[in-house]
Amino acid sequence: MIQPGDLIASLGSWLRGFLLSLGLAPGLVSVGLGLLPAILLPLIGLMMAIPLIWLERKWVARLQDRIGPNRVGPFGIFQVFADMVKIFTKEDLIPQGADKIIFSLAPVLAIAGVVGIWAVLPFAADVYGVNLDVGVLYVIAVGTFGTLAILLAGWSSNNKYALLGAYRAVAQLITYEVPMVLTLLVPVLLAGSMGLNDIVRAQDSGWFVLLAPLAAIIFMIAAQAEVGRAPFDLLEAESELVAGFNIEYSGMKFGFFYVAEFLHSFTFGALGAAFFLGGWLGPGSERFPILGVLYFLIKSLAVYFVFVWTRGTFPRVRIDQMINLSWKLLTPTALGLVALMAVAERATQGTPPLVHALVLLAANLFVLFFALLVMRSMSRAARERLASRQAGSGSGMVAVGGSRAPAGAASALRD
Amino acid sequence: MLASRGEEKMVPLSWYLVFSAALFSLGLFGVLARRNAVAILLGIELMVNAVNVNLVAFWRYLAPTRMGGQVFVVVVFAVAAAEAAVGLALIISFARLGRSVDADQADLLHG
Amino acid sequence: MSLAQVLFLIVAAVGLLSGLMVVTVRNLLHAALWLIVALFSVAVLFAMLNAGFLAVVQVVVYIGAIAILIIFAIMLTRREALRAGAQENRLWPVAGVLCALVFLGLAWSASRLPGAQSGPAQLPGSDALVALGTALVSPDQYVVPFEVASVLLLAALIGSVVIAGDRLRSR
Amino acid sequence: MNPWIFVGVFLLVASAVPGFALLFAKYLGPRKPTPIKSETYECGVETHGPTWVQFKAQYYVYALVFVVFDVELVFLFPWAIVYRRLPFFVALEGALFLLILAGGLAYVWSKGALEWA
Repeated sequence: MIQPGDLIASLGSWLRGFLLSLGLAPGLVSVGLGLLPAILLPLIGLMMAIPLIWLERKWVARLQDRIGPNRVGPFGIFQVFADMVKIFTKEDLIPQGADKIIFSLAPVLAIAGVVGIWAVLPFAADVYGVNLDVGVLYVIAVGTFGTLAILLAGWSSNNKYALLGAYRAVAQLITYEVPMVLTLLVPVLLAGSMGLNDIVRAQDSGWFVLLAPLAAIIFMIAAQAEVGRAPFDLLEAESELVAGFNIEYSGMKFGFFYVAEFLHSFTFGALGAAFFLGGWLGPGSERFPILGVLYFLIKSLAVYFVFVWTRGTFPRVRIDQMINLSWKLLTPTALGLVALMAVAERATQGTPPLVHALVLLAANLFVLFFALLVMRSMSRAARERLASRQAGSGSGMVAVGGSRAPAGAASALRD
Repeated sequence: MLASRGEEKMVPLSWYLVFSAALFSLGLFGVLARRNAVAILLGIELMVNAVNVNLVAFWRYLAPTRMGGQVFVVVVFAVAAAEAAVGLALIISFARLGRSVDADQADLLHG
Repeated sequence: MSLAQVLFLIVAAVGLLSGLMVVTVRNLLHAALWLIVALFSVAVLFAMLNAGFLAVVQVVVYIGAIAILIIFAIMLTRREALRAGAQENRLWPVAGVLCALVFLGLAWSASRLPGAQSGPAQLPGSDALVALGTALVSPDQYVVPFEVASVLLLAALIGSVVIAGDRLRSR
Repeated sequence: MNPWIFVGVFLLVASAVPGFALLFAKYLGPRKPTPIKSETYECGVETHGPTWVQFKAQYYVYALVFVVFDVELVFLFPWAIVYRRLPFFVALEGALFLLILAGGLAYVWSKGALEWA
């Protein structure tokens, strides 16, 4: 029987012994070892982009009945490396009239805004960067750097399309941040803590996706929009804005925006796994941290796959539909959900877990049902207004914007 | 915990206070010297932040057991957000009137 | 000098320098970006003061929301701003002297404050975040300011939409 | 150790690595700037007029609503972690807070400030 040793802990103790044998001061060694993950983890996070890009390209290709990269190496697994070589050796172009420093700063901010989240990701019971007591808010705070990066990129490029793309992008990101923050309140409510590892531990008795499926769904939609991928890829709509905010970027700088997008999607997958799918929890994960990491990766990839699936399947929505979906459907629904969940959770405190879970589930279904009911009546009214307008052509001005949207929202949700 | 490793020399409270005083004065200079209304608002934000640093420093150094200092900062955040929202709305509205964003020109109510 | 002091001096220097840039740079958008740097260094100071929640909220609220609102407003009023002539008031040297006096007065009174040279107090062992949450919602503590703040924000929302909304719409 | 030291080092590394990569790529790649090459890219058409096109003011209204919502929601997090230890009406207090928010949303919606057009 192999000793159930923690690989990372034993590695750490070996390293500590090695460094102490070199004659370094014990205090210095423990500080250095404490900060070692802070140096390694961002590197690991960045490196994760390499397999992810290959994986996603293959996945999307299969979903769309294509083959995907297949030239460089078996199954094209070395495609990303070839791309890296290409991107490293490309000329570093800065368009005329650009704000040079800000132009170069934006891609760095974009990467930092994604990789920074990895500092609080709980990979296993004892494998995490740091368990901040404000972890959830930290995730939101780091995410704001991504928004800032896009605004800076669009502004500094001295290009109309880049600027337009940046406006759109920022409008989309801030619009979807509201339902995102609201749904993140739900795991915090249920776990009674903002630390990501505490939230994972709180799901020992039941994954939060079972207690709050509606919150998980809203989280998924908002996350897809926050990353800016189809059907919410308006910020780089090729057919309208050429390439959006990163139009003037080439070479390594473009590469960073590209990497940031892929990593962002996966990071939201990991967050979804931690918030709703029980993170590293699973049989034997407490004793074997490596199993916990494995569970966490599998769950993250599962959520990530849903993101990729969505991306590969849906056409792009119109901008008014996109805005309306958030303000008029997701935000009110999430507001009602959080309020109802708080009351239901508090009211069923002390009852058996099954009753507790069933009450919360019922609250979710009630909110979902109510939202769908309101949406149906609204889209019916919109259809009637549209029909009457077509019948009596030009019989006065009719406000269309708001009414057309719920119909779009309805179809987005139904699928 | 940087500030509580007993033996080391701490950052004294006065450093925070001096920093906050300097930031406050810079903000005040921005408010007094700038003409553009948005720039004046930037100065106000600096002043508000200086006050927040003071509040948190006093909380940490003098009364970490009572949460009044932090609650005060939370309320200041809310007020700052409200101030920025209304202030910028006023400035934009004024600019849209075809005038300027020069604070000296805002004399519509001037008899 | 200890590590904490060096760290504080670096952060403070960055904050003050960017604060200076905010009030002197001609390009308003650059001023807003410098403001973001200043706000971030204040957030770092909050973290150094063991107020993690406030540090994170500073980033979320100030950098993520207010700074973006300001940048949008600058972009919206850019044409009007270009039309204006000088950036500074004629009396800006007077203002500079005045502000220097204010700084000296504040710094002097700060250094004379009892306990100004003291180190930080012992942190309570309990969770500061829980204490803050309890303080915010307990009726015998700060629930009234908390709810009033939310009503204030609601009023600000309504007010600014009334002020800006119609004018923006009619264009 | 203050956990924020870890976060600080982490963020520093996370932004230094791409920074160095950018520098590296800059010296690795060729550099032959020509006026044509550094022109603003608009799919081949020459750019016309100033870059600073007047943008849709509606974006500003969304930013406005967002600011108010963001600030209020952030303050709900401390409530969310303590409300279970406190009496029942504290949960209702948070719900009241959310109701105020919902009122704001309803007002803005009915005012038509959320319409895209």
